[in-house]
Amino acid sequence: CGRDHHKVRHWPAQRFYAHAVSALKAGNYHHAVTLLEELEGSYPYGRYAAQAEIVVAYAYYKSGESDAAIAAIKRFIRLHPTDPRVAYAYYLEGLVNFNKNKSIIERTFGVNQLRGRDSTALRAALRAFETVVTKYPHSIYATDSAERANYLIDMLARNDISVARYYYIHGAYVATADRCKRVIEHYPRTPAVADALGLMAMAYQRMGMVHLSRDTARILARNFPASPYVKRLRRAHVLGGS
Amino acid sequence: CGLFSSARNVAPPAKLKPFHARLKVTRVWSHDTGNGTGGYDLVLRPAQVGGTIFVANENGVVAAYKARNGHMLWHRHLKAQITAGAAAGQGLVVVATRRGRVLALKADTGANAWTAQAPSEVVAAPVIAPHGVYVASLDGHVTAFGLSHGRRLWMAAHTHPALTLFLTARPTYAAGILYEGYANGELVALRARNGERVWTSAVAQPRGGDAVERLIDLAHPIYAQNIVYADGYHGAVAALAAHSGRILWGRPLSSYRSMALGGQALYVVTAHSRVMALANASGGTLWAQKAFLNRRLGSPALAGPAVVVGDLAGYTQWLSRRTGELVARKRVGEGAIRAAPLVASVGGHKGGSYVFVLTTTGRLTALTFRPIRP
Amino acid sequence: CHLLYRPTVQQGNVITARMIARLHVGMTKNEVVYDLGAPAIHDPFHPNRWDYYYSLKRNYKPRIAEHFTLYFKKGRLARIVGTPRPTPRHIYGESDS
Amino acid sequence: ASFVISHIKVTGLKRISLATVMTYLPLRVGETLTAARAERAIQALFKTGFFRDVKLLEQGHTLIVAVSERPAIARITIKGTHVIKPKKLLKSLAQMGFAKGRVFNRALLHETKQALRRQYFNRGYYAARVVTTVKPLPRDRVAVGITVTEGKIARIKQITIVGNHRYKESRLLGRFKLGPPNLFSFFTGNDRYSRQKLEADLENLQNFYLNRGYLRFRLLSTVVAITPDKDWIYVTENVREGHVYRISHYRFAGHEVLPPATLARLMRLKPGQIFSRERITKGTRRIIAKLGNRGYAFANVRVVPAVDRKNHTIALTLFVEPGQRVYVRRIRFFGNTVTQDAVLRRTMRQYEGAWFSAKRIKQSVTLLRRLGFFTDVRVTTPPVPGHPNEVDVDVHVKERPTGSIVAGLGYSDLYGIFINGSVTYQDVLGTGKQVSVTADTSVAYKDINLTYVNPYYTSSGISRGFNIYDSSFNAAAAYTAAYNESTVGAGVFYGIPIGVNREINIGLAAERVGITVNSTSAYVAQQFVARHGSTNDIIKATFGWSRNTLNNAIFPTSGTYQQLSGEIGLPGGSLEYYRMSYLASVFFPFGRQYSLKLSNEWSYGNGYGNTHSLPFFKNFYAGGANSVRGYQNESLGPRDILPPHDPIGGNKRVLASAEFFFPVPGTSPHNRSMRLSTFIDAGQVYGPGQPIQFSQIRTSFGIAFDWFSPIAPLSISIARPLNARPGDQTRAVQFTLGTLFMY
Repeated sequence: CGRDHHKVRHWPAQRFYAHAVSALKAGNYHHAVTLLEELEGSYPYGRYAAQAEIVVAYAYYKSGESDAAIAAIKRFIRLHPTDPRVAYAYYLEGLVNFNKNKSIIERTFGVNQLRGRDSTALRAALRAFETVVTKYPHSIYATDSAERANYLIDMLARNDISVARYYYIHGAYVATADRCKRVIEHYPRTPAVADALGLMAMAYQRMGMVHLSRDTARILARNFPASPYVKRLRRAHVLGGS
Repeated sequence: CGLFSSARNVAPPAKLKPFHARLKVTRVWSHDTGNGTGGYDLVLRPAQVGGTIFVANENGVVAAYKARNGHMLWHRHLKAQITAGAAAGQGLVVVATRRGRVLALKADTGANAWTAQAPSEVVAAPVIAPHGVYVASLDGHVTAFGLSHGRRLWMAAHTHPALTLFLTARPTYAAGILYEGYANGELVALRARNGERVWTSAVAQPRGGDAVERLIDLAHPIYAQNIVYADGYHGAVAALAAHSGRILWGRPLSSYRSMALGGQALYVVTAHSRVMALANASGGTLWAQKAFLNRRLGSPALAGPAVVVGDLAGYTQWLSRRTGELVARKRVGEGAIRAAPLVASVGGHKGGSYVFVLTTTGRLTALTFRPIRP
Repeated sequence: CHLLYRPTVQQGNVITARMIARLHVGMTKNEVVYDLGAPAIHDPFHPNRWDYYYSLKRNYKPRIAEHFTLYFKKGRLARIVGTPRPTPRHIYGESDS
Repeated sequence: ASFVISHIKVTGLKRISLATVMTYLPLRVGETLTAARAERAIQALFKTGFFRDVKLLEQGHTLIVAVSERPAIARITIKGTHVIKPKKLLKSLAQMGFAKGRVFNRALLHETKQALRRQYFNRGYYAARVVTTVKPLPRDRVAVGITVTEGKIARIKQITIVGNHRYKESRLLGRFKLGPPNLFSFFTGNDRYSRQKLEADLENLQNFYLNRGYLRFRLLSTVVAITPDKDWIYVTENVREGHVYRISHYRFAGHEVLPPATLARLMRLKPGQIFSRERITKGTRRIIAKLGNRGYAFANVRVVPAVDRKNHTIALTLFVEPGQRVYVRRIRFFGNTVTQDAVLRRTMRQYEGAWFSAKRIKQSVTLLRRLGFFTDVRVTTPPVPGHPNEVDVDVHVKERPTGSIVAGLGYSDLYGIFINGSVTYQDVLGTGKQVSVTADTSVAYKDINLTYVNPYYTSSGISRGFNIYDSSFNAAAAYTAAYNESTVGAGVFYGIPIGVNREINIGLAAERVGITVNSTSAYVAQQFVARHGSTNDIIKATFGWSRNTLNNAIFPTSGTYQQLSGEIGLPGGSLEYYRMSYLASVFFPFGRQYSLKLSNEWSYGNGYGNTHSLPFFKNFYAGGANSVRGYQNESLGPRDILPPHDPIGGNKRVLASAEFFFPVPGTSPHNRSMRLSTFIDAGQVYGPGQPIQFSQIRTSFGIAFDWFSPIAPLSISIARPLNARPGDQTRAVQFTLGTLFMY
């Protein structure tokens, strides 16, 4: 039952902000957060208030508190919908979700182990990056957002392919065909489409749907001649000698 | 702020201060009649018919004593948990139990007369009248039983709120009409013969946001010369015309004890144990006595020139009816006194009236009083 | 080797005799779905070809497979290729012991 | 009067930017302002919650939007709260939009005051009073103060039931959670009144009667009464029992997918039986489960009763509604931030593109729990929008840290103080593979062991593992026969699933065992070295069969585990021997948290060919943490002939145990990390030639505490031997760190 007697600093707004930025640079994120919150508390109206709100989100992100960061971002967007910094807010939201579930190993070595993991955070990141690309195309964050969005789309497609391959190995050919169809329909512009076509053709062949198998194999051969599946399908007499 | 902070719901009781005695109260006799309320928050009251006093205890003990000298006439140990009683009259002594059973005994010998079943738990003493025995149960029902056979004559239901006080108003019988105060702040007049509703009058409205603020139980109404006086917790003190239920006057006051009426004044004990005298014609305050705040005073009674009321430590406090000053104090035991003292003329050579006080430990004491010449 | 346990793999639509009885050329796509349920295979590149396929592979027992194809023209069932056969009742009732 | 807006000006802005107001303001320059549009504009600005007051003024053709912003909250101070922690309170206020730096409005303050009072009432603090103060501060801010006087909690003094004849009040109240204070009230809080708890108890009371034929049982009225000082609560429940009803007859309707005989077998109702809602619900549930296994995910059975009031009977019509046969479109996994998709998917018995089987999904959940990677596994089956006969299967898992790094000083009364380091990682990078490297050095022994297991070496589930170990053992320091042993070995082993819950495993290993003895060493050791020399190379074949239907890897509460394992010293090696043991344990669940485990183990070993008897260092031991608690570790059974007569183990061992597990009082019901148990252990070891005499068996009784701590599993047991004989070494308190014997 002790009082939380934190010392109330009576600083002008600039001093709060300056100290907070230096704390951020020094990597002391928690201290930066307390300073910025106090700035918001004492000067809720000044020039620095809005800036503090977005910087505190960045501080939360750097200190690993992704949920607090997202909450701060959403509040900033609601309060200042037309502020030019909103583009950065969406971009930051994408970054927070992008790195949310990365384990220490992945973070330090950048090992791409995102594959096959819970993708809820990744889908949120994708939505945020796509917002930046569509609503703020000429903001400085647009190019990086587009790049990261494509990376995420490709990775989500490859997830589906690995699941399709799992079901093919276990003889669940309807499941394989469904997953491949999903990739072709949802992620048409990703390289994974080649594997989807190849696997689907083989699944059709295993189910005795020769006509479908041949058509799919032909589409694969025409669009992705270099795909390893083309060779396998030739060997399996699905594709003719041409 | 310690771990077991001594949080209390109510402020501590006021200390007793010295006073200038103007009344001499002496104890005539005193007996332990049983286990009293057995530690539960019940209100058991003594009853009197002629020269006999009847008392009931939670452990099932019912006894009759000679009023003048306290000799025990008869003693019964019923196998039930008595939560309401005792009522005496028409040759019967009636008590009621936790599970709603109504037990009637013969007043002279204590032998069983009849038993009956009320619809729910009964915590208010039954009322015995020429036409029957009337019992108000906790679920808002009033049930009438035949005097001689105990069979049910009629039953009147009434709405009751989700949260109520653990008290039920004892009905009042006058001239063929039963007046009952309910837990939703309404006073109802019922025809004693068939339970037909004569009128309903809202003495007080529940107000406030939640169940506790909306608590508004009415207490035992008092009838005198065609006027019914009612009071309620979080409610008001009001006087209503007995035949129509029209409210003559009303004062916002919170009291869950029954009142005492005498001469031109109505004596009320409020929820915080302030004793007040109101003019029964207008409800204006004659006097207010704040010396006993939070001493959880019981219901008041009139004894000669004084108003007598018991407190949580077994003291009887005697106040002057005219001025409200403390005129006497007599301790009768350890347990609290909740029921109104019973003032009855005992006959015999002295001719004066005795005051019978029952504590929650089951101790019954007879007191007499006479003024001290200045 | 026979000792190895492989979980049972079931795929595709279960077809009952009553469904087959109700099936006839000329039905709209919705009517077919109401009768047989959605097709197991609906190739993205052949919108008007529905394949009803069923297979059950249980430990060390030969795989059971049923397959027939429905072709639609202008939204109506035009051709049925392959003979729709009801799935044996005891099979689809079987569950993994 | 409406007019064309030529210019818009906003006054009174402090914190909110002009741009923000413009985005929310539904008016633009050039539009004509009508009264309706003005009204709508004011509404829109109010909806943002930023403004205390909004006025539209007209000055010539310019529209002036005069707003006054609501003050911001600078500080919230809370005093007098003990029951509800201030931090938690601030959090719940923040969720209501009431926090530092946020916009203050009086209506919200009133709402929070009411919410706070309700929170206290729900916890039984009926006398609680909440007082709020608002102090304006410079720069348009306010400081909010909340002071609470909690008062004492109201407790239940008595519960009364009126109108019950067939069953005694004490029996009915026995089933209530609520009741007057008793010994455990501090823990259980059963004397704290709450409306929800009372409603639950009353529903339970109703079920009690409905399950015993009292179809017309009714709760007439409930009276909750409180004493004026708000200390005590009295509850009175008025009931009417009515008559006992019997089932006259029942029939099925709706188009049956299952033949009537099967439906009747599942329903298990016999005409003339007493009506019991529970038995009817159980019956319908069995039918729904059966349909669920055949793809009818949304099956339902509607029970339509026809009541015959006169002779108190009821006829039932059961409408079987299988609904659509449903197929699984997609299986998705959530919460697996470490474990890979393939590891989860291969454990599932339900496939995509297959029809929905409730049984297979239930089986998959059990198998996932048996992996031991998750503290919780839960499945939801949301229907696919637009496709009536398709569902998705969403599996939500809560991962447990599967790596445990135990390092530093450790203590086991088996071998005294030991310095050890062990890294076990059950789910390496989420691939399901298992790696463990342990190095234990102590006074008595040195043990380095590296084990690697790939549970899915082949896609069909054959597992393969290697281990390499080097351990040396100085028996003298370990209270057993004085000889030194050092073993170096490496082996490979395979696990082949032969059924849903059954698996066989085979393995091959090579071991070099060096024994050095001296005159004081145990006679057995000296005799062995004399006959077989001090170093021996063994080619060891291991085999095993196991059947595991436990419902969870961590603290199972139901299911069985049987294991037959054996080890043979093959003729190629210098020692030819065999060792076999059979272990079986069964868990009987009582409710969700209590369970009784009965287990026994029989082990036998002997030499063959050129080895006369089981090599002494391959003997079985008994006593101590994992066998008969209460006795010194490995102290039971035959002793060496030479002083100091240390225990030397034997080639026959019998163990048995009965253990009742219950949750640690006061912990939350779904706390998976610790539990308590009381047990009776029994066991004995017999030497070669000694018959197994049950009279020799040592037993003990005690209580144990297991804790799956984030560092490593820990278990402490306090036991009292029941029939220790002179010469037995007993030990009351025993504990081990690092290994938790689950089966």
